[in-house]
Amino acid sequence: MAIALTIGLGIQACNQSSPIDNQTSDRFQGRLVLTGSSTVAPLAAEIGKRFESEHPDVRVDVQTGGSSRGIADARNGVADIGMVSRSLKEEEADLQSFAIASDGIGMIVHQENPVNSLSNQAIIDIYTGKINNWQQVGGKNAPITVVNKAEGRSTLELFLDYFKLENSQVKSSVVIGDNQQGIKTVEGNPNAIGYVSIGTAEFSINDSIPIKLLPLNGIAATSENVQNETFPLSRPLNLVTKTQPQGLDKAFIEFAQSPQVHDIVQQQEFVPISK
Amino acid sequence: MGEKSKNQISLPTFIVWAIALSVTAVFCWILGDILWHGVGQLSWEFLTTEPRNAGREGGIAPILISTCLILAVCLAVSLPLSVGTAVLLAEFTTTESRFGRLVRRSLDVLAGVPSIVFGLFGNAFFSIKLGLGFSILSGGLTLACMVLPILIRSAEEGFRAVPTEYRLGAAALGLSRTTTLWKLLLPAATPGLVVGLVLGIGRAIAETAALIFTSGYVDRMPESLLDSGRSLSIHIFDLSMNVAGGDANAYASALVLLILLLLVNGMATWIAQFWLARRIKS
Amino acid sequence: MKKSQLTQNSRLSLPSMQTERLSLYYGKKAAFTDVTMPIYSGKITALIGPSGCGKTSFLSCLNRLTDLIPHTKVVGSIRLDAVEILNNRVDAIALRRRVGTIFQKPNPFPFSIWKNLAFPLKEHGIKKREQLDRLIETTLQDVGLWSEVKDRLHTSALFLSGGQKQRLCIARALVLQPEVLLLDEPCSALDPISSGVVEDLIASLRGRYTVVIVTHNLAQARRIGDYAALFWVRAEVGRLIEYGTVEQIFTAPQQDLTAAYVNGIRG
Amino acid sequence: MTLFNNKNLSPSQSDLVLLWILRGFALLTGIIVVLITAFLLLEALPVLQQVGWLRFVSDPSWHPVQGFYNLMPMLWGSLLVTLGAVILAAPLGIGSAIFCQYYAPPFFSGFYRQLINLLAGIPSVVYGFWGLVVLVPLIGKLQPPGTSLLAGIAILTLMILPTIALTAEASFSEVPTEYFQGAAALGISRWATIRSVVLPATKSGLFTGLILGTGRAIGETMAVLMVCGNVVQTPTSIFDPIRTLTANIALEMAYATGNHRSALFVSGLLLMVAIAILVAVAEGMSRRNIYG
Repeated sequence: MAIALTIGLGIQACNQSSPIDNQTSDRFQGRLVLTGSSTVAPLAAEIGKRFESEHPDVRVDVQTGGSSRGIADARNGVADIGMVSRSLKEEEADLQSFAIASDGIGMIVHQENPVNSLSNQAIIDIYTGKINNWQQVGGKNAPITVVNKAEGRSTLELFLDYFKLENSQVKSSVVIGDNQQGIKTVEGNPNAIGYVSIGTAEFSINDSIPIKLLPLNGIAATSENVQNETFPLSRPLNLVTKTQPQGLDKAFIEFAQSPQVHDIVQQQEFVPISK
Repeated sequence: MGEKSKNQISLPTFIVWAIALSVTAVFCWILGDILWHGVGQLSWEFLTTEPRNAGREGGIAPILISTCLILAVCLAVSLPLSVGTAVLLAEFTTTESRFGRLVRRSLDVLAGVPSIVFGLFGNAFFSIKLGLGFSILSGGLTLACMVLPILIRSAEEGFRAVPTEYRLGAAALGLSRTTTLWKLLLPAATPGLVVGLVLGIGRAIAETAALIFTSGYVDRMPESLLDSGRSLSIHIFDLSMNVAGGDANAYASALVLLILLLLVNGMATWIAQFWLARRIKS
Repeated sequence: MKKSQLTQNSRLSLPSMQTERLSLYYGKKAAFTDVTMPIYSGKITALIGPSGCGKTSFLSCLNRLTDLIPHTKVVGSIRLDAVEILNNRVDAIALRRRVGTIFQKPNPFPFSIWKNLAFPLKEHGIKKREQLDRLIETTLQDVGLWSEVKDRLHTSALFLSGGQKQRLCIARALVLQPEVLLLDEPCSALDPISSGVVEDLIASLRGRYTVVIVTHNLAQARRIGDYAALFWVRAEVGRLIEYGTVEQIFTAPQQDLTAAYVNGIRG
Repeated sequence: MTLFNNKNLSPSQSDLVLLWILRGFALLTGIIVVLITAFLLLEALPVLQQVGWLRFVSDPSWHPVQGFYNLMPMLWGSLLVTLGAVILAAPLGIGSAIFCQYYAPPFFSGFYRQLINLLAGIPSVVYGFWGLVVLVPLIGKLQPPGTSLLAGIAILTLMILPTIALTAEASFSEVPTEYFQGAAALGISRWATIRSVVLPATKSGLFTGLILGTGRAIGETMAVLMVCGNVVQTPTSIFDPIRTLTANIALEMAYATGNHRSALFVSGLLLMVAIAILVAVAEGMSRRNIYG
C-alpha cells in the first residue's frame, strides 16, 4: 500500500521537478540541480543561496557524491550542472567546464615536528618508504606515519602526478578520505605527514590546531601563492555541463564565476579565480 | 548482594558490576565529550534558524525538520511491514519450515549489507527508477529497507516470547487467530517490539551513508516530502569531515541528535506501552 | 442461573460426540490409535490411565486443538451432532466455541477478571454492556467465584489464587455456553481444598453440559464420572483398553489390566 | 433462549484475509531483499565478466585504477575487526543485560537502560570522531600510527554493545520469575540460576542479538573508515592499520568510474556472501539448540 502511494507520488514528482528554465527572460524560475564533488558542495550551496535570494523563484539543490558522480550525472542529465574538483580528463572532453575557484595542495606535519622543509626527493622517498624515520631528514628519532589519500580522490591524483609516482609505489600507514580526517590524523600524531587542501589547513592553523604547512619547491604554501599561480600544486574547482549552458544554467555559472561571490569563495577557504 | 554476607562478594557479582561500571564510564566519556563541546553552542536560536556559511554559523532548523520527516516516512513504511512479516514468521510458520528459514536467513544477510550499499540502491531504485529524485521520501524509504531486519527479528523474538498458553487458551475459546493476534499477542509482545523500535530508530537516526545519495544534502527548509532534505547525521558528517571549522556546530548538532533520540525513544516506548499495554490491563 | 437458559438440548441419552477408529500421529510416531468411543450428552466421561498413554492427545483432537501443533495427523472420524468435524470445510473456530477446553495449568489472559470473560464474548458478537455484565455475573456465580471477586472485577486476573484462576478459566469457557467441555487434569495443579471446590463445580455441570475429563485421580473419576475410559500404552502406542459406566469399570472390569489398574496394582 | 444460534461449522473468512495480508507483507520484504541483491549483482557484473572472479583473489594488490583487484586483505580486515568486536561485545553486552535485570539497584538499572538506549542511536560519525581524536592518539602512543585493527575493534565493540545488550535484556525480561523463586527455594545462588536456567532459556534471543550485532559490525562504514587507517594489507598484529570492505566502498565509490566502480560493488557482494556463509554456519551449528 505504502509502495503504491509512493509510486503515485513519484509520478507526481516527475512532473513537478521538470525544470521550467531555458527561458531567456530576466525572471528565472525553476529548479537547478547540482551534484558532485564534496569539496565543491559547501561552496556551491552557499553560492546557490545567494543566487536564490536574487532570483526568488529559483531553487538551487546541491547534492554531493564525488567528482565522478558529478561527471556522470551531468552526462546522463540527472543533474543540470556537475561539480568536479579537478581539471577534466581527456575522456571527459565532451563536457563543458567552468572554473569557479582554485585550491592548492600543501604538505602538512605536526607543529612540534622540527622539520621545516622537505625537498621533493625527500617527499618521494618518504612516500615510497625509502625514508621511514624523521632522523633521516633532520628530525627526531621517530618512525614516519605516512598519510595518503584514498584511490580516486583528485587530491591524490594531483599529488601523484606532481611527484611522478604510481599509487602502488606508495607505502602509506594511514589512508584517509576527506581533508578534515587528514588534519585530525596529523593533529593527533606528532610523527605524521600528509597533504591537504591549503585553504582548509590555513583555516585550521588559524583555529590554533597544532599543524603546519611545509613549503613546496621552496615556495610557501599560502593562498596568495595559489592565487598568483606561483605555487606548483593546485587544482581548479569546476562546474561542468553536458552542452553549452543556456538560460538558468548559464546565469548560475556566470554568477558563480563573477566577483560577486569572491567573498563566499574566500569564506569557504578557497582561492577566487582572477580573470 | 542478597544471598551472601556483605564482605564476601561473589566473583560473578564482581564481574557483572565491573562490566556495567566500565561500560558506563566509557559511554559517559563519549557523552561527556559531546556535551562539553556542544552545550556552549546550543541555544534556542540554534534550533530555530537556518544554517549559514556552510553550517559553521547559524542553526539547524531545516535539518531538524528534515530529520523528523525522514524518520516518520521510514517508520510509517517499515513498522507495518516488519510487524506483519514477524507475525507471519512467528505465528504462521514453524521454526523449521523452509520458507521461514529462507526469510530469516535473507534478513540476517540483509542486516549485514553495508549502509552505503543501501544508499546506492536507494539512489538507483527510489530516486531514479521510481522518479522520486533526491527527496525525503527516497531517504525514508531507503532507511525503511535498512531497518527491516532489526525490526522484524526483534518483533519475531517478542512474539515467540509470548507464552503458548495464551494461544491455546484463545484457540480453546474459539477465538479467531486475527482476534488472538490483535487483542492478545500484539500487546503481550510489546517488550520485543519496543526493543526493535528503539534499535531501529537509533539506526535510522544515526545513518549517514544511506542518506547522502537519497535524501540529499540540501539544507533548505523542506516544503514537501519530495524536497531534498539534509539529515542531522549528514550535517554532522559534513561539518566534521568536510568543513574546516565546523567542529563546534558538529558537536552541538550531535547533542541535538541525542536529545531528539531521547525524545523519540521516550515517545515510542510510551506509545507502545500505554497504547498496547492498556488493552491488557483494562 | 436458570437451568433452561444454559441447557442446549435434552437428548440426554444420545451420544453428543462419537469417535471412530481415531488415531493421532506426531510426525511418524503414533500417540494413540484406533479409539472408538461414544461421549454421551449431559454426562461426565472420565479418561483414566497412566501418564503418556494418549489421554490428553485424545482430548485435544476433540476440538481440533491439534491443528495448532505442527506435523500432527489425525486419522479416523469424530462426529459432533452427526457432523464430521475432521473435515477441512468445518471451521475449527466455530467448533471450539461449541467444544470448550480447560487446561491443566490455569491460563487466564493477562487482563482484568471482567475482561477475561468479556473478551471472548465480545469476539463472538455480544457487545452490549448490560448483557455482558449480566452474563459475566451469572457465570461467575455459577462457578462460585462471584462473591469472592465481585469487588475487584477490574483488577488483573493474574493476582488470583490457583483455584480461583482455574474456576475463572472454567467460567471463561462456560460463558460461551458450549455444548461440550473438555477438562485436562483441571485439579492436578491445585491444592486439596481448591481441588475439592473445582471438583464440586465440575460435578455440578452434570446434566447441563457434556463433560470429558482427564484425571489421574481414580477416586475423583469414581466420584464424579458417569462413564470411564481406560487408556494404556501398548507397543509404545496409546490404546483404549476399556470403556464403560463408572460402576462397571470400577466394580466389574472386563479386562485384567483394568482390574489391576483400578485396584492400584498397576500404573 | 440461546445466545449463539450460529451452529454451522463453516470456516470464517477473517483469518484467511489476515494470512494473505501477512503473506503480502512478507512478500514485499522478500522483494526488497531480492531487489538489493539483484542490484548489487547487476552493478558488479561488468567487471566480473571482464576480469573474472579469480582476479579478486589472486591479484597482487588492490589498485583498481591500474587494474589490480585483490580484495582478500580487505575481506580479512572486515572479518577480523568484526570477530574481535563480537568477541568483546558479546560478554560485555550480555553482562550489561544481566546486570540491569538481576544485579542493579532499581534506580541505577533505569539509568543504565536509558544510557544503553541512547548509545544505540549515536551516529557512527560521532563514534568515529571520538575514536579519531581520543582513542587513536592513545593507541598511537603505545604503538604508532594508532589507526589500527585495535582501534576499529574498540569502536565497533562500543557500537554493537547496545544492540546485544538490549536484545538480551528483552529476552531476560520474559523469563518467568517462578524460575527464580524455584531456584531460590532450592538454595541455588543467583549466578548459578542465571547460568543454568536463564541463559539456556534465552539463547534464541541472545543469538538474535548476536546476529544483529554482527550484522551491524560487519556493515559499519563511517566509524571504521575514520579509525582503522584504511591501508590495504593483511594485518599481522592488532596494531596494524587495516581497510575493511565497507570502508573501501565508502572511500572510493564517490570517485570511481567504470571497472573500478563495478569492482567496488563486488566488494559489497563479497561482503554479502561472507555474511551469508557466517549465518549459515551459525545456524547450522545451533539449529537444533536455538530454533528447536
